[in-house]
Amino acid sequence: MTLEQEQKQEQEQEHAALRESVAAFFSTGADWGRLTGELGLTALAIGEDHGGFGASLVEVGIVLEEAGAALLHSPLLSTTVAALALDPDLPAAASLLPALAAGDLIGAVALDGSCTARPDGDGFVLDGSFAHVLDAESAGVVIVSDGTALYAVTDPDIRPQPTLDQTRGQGTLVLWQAPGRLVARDAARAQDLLHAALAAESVGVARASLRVTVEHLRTREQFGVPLATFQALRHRVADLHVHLEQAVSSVWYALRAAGTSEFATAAPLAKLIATEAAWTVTRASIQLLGGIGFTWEHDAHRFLKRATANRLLAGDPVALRRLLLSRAGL
Amino acid sequence: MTLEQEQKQEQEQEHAALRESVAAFFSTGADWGRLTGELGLTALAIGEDHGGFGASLVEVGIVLEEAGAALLHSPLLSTTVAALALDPDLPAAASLLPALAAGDLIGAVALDGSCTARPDGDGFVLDGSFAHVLDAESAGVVIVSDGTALYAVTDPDIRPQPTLDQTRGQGTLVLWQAPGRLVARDAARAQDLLHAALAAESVGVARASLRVTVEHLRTREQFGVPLATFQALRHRVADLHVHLEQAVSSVWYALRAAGTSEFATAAPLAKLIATEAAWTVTRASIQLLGGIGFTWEHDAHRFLKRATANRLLAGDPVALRRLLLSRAGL
Amino acid sequence: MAPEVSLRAADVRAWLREHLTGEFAPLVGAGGPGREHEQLELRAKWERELGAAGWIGLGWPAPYGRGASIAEQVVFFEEYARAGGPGRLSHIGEYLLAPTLIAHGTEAQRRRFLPPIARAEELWCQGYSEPGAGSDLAGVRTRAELSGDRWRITGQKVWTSLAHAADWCFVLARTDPAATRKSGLSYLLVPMRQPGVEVRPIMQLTGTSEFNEVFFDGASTDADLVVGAPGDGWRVATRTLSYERGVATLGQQLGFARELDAVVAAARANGSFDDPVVADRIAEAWAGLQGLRHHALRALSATEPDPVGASVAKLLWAGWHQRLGELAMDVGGAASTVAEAAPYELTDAQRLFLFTRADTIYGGSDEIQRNIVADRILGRTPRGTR
Amino acid sequence: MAPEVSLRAADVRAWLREHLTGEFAPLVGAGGPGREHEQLELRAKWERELGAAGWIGLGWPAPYGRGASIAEQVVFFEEYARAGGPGRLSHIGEYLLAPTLIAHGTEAQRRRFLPPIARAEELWCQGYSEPGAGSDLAGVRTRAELSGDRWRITGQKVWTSLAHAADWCFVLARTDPAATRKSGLSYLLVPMRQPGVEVRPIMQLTGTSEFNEVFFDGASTDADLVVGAPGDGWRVATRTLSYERGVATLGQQLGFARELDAVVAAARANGSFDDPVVADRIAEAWAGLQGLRHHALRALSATEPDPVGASVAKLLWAGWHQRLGELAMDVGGAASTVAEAAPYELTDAQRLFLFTRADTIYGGSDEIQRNIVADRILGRTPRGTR
Repeated sequence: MTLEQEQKQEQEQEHAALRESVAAFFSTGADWGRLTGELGLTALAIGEDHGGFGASLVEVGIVLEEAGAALLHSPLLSTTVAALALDPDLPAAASLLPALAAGDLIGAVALDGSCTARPDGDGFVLDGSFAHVLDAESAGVVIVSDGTALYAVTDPDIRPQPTLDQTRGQGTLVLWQAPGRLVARDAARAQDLLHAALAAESVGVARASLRVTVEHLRTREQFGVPLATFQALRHRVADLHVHLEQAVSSVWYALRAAGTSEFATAAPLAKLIATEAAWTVTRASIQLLGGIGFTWEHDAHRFLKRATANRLLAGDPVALRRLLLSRAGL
Repeated sequence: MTLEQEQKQEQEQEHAALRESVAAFFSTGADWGRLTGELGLTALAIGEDHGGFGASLVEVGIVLEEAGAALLHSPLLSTTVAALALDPDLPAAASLLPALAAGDLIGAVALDGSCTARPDGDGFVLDGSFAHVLDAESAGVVIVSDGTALYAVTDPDIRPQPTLDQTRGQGTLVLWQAPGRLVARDAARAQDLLHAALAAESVGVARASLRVTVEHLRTREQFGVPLATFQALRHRVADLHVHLEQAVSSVWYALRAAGTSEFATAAPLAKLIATEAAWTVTRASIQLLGGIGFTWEHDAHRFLKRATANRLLAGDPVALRRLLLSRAGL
Repeated sequence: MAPEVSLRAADVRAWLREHLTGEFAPLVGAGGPGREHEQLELRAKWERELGAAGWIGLGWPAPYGRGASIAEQVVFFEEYARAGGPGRLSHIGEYLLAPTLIAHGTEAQRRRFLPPIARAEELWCQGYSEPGAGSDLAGVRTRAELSGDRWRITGQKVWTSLAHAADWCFVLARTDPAATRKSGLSYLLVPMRQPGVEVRPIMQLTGTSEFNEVFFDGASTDADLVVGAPGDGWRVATRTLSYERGVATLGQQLGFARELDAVVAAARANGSFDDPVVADRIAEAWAGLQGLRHHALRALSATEPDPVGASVAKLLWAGWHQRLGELAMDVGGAASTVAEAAPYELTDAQRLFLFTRADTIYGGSDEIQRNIVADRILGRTPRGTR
Repeated sequence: MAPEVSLRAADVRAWLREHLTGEFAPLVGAGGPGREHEQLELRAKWERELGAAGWIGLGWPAPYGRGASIAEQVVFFEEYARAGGPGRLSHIGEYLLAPTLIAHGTEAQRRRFLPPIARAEELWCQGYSEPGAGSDLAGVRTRAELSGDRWRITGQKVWTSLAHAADWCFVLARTDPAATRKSGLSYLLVPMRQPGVEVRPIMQLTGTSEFNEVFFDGASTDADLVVGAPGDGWRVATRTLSYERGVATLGQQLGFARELDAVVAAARANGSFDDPVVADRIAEAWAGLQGLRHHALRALSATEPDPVGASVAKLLWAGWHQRLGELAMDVGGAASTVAEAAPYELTDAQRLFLFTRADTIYGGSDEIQRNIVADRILGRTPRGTR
């Protein structure tokens, strides 16, 4: 084994350990305080200078994937994306990072809408509105885009919205002469990060949904034999596995492309592929589970609803394909 | 049984007999002379006043469906559509009908292109060009559309084109001060008829392709049992059967809607549904046949190629859906 | 009973216009996917209104029904749907049990049960599916024993719509424990309002409950309330499944058309209709619905029924309807992720999307329908080797 | 042998630019889907040019190959594809037989066969599929008997690409007629140029012949040219199938990219690209191809191979490629129904469309790949009950 291979294997083992410990934590229903304080999940990708661990997007992706698999009801994705979108070289951004890393401040990102930013003294005055701000209800800071740069708005005026996916809240944000501080000069990166995060999470959703489906097929009998022996169902499951594997690969690539120019195509591509996989798997899951998958008690519909939300939010498949076409220069 | 039911049953028996005799004839490889002279296929839908049998489009549909199933290499579809598009109240049209009915004159229709018609004495002078004129090579008369009315052009200047589907020829038609006679005032009807005819034929293609596929699955063994026992293949065949049945129904309806205002939507709808069914069945057929379906000797590819041609000619699925959207007033 | 109204479209329309008012006005457009559980009491009254006017059992032969032709029944259903008539409560008795009794029942059974169905005085539910058996009817484990002149029934059914509203249930139960699978089942008519019958609503993914579990714990019914011979229940029940739908299909399709209209309206309202990719999918849905209609009309006009026609039709409409639900969500885009109101009131699009997940499962899943079709085309295979 | 060229991209590119000229210039872009049969002689010479420079067997361990890392092999394949290098003739020996010999062969076999593969002096073909057995390797009926120190082989193989160009064939044959199915098969190395071997080209739906039937009628080979133990052929052969593709995948994908570019260019040329419905499908194809690339890179970087990775990859690329062929036809629209020239010369789009029908059949059909994946995820089932 070469040195390169050894290092790679070591890293894979570390990732597996991270995945396992995070999944175990999520399964206990640990609250925000423990997720951030004890496990330091929001600190993961924040630099060590700012109270974080300085891990890469790869580790963040593992955590978000497991959060998706657990249908975690917490503002982890939004806070993580908010923190990653900040440019630590800007003082206003740097000042937010320690609280985000510690989990004392919950962040959200507002990209679906528009606003104008007018300089005002040290900061800016923002006017506009945004819809579908994820985890907005609990956010102490919202990172908003005026199409060019990103601004931090603290104590935002949020109107919570009831959602189809009850495992994740949403809100609308109205900015009326709201004070904001410049926290990044590249607004597009926030969307790329959100795409990558939703993609990673969707892989988790797809994987967990497929897992319970497979478990059902292996144990439940019909016509006197396990459902898992019916070739039509076997082939369907094989196709779902292929979808999932493709999604895993596209997310794998996107997470590793962070920081390169390819991220601008790899992230929306991963979002497209992973949310389509989750959508396909979770719909098929309800079919394969039969009646039980239609009940409120079974998790199948919660996976479906999260997959549906992740697919339609932050750019639906048609919009993403259009974006890719333009970014690919076709 | 009511009188209505008895009449219906009697008609169904007549249709079955027509279908059977036509199919038997086609299987003998009978030539044009016998198809028209002996069987009178081109006379079927021409009025009795003009040397025809005065049957309805329903009977024509049965013949065209069997022609599709047999991948008949003859200008039957084109001659039939040309004859049906003519308005027998117009003298120039009436004068063509007896020869078309007798099979002495082969007809074609040119709708994919454009031309202008300028009155000139009793007739018109036409300038323009058309592509993808089916069976053009042998046509003695081509019915062309200027977007408003139809004109008959005799001794047309045809350039034959090599085709992917070798069982049906095509040509381009160039009109340069070509003399034409007015044969119908409603150009749109010609396209509706062509759609209905291609739809009926495509049902035949799909049915015959599915038949050979089913036969293969029932006889060919793999892993020691007939392929027809593998549930994944069984379900695929079931889905193909459902496609086919839907196509049969849409053609059934369109043929009976001829002469009503619904024909303008029913015909393109049937063309859309039936060609999609044929496309789906014939592609699946090659997969289900395995290696043998990839060979030149097997008919599978001829079905696929005819299905492909019928799908792309005279309006592809996207164009048909657009047409339907506008005709449905949506 | 009121004098019968003619089956001409204008007369049917006039009757509906006259009656679907006043206290029944709130029923216009009620019921439908994901709303089977709403306004039950008023809808039951509405059924009795329909029954009194002779609209139930139109196609049954005399003396129980009017022996209306298919074309006449189509007129009624199309007008009913056009008038926004509410989802029907009596359809399980009218379209599933009644044809079964007409084909397999005794004269006494017909006399006893058909008139109250026609008057909507007795509502029915279907007791086929069981937990652990799903679409595999032959896997039924509910048992019935003849004890004196009564059957005693013990077991559990699921997926039973309208069980809480029903007076009677036709139950598939194992009456010969020694016989295996298909043989040894009997088709019993069991009163719902008795001790030993418990109905528990199943909370569904929509957050509402159309379907129920039904528990039989020593419930009983008369010895002669078995349809067909004891042990012949599997054959009787599978025939019942093939009665499902039929002419009512056309009425169902007008409901589909209203749903599609709503999707088109939403696409126009939010501008997505101007996106050719969305317009293409809307056109596809529109074309698919026309196709369903043409298919139903052809099936109804056939002189000899297609033995797998019911399965083909089910696969077609269930798939179409499910895709419509998905399209409704996509047309809404990100807005489709927001519910109508807290705590969990869904929008029409969301309800359509979620509820149509069941279309390909209940009433014989897509997989079961494909098995049936394939058996016909490719020959049967032993169940065990699937 | 010429001194080895470094595996840095610039050096590989320079070598290719220098050598893919002159007599080899006509090979730029040759081969590919539906063109496997073209310019065989010149392509064989080109393979020897590659072999002489050490480009064949890059990843084999020393002393047979250069032991290049995956990243280095990727460099070579990407540059090769970018330079428009022609479809390879030696890949069956290099990517299927060689890894098999390295894993299961004897040292003598490796010494005998690997060097001529690396120099492209001996080309190989694969003798697995049979008429009536298709993707079911265990159904092989070709028989081999040991007679003295020679195996005598009798039977028929189909779907054999490049058989007419090959010097050797690895043949799966039944050596124990008493044993059933998977046991009793052996993996034999058989010379093609001998009496008793007949190659008949199969005319395909494209009107051309890439694939062949191969008839063995008493052909023979040395007793020691069996890979693995006699009777162990099924295991050796199924392992070989999993070697298929691998790093060469990335080169294949650059070929796909060229095909997609041609589709985009055609859509621009005829204006269909301006139709958002077409643009959406083109974007989907583009996204799918990126997805394939990311998948291949992830698979190559894995330290532990995914046991069903080859099946997953096959399903992904075959489906994508087939859809590309369909898209190419749709982009052309009605014009796609017209051939390039009489009597039956097809356009690139038509050839792509027709030839990619085989992608989901050969090298283990989609159905077989799904069986393999499902076995892993859901547990194996006895073959007979499928």
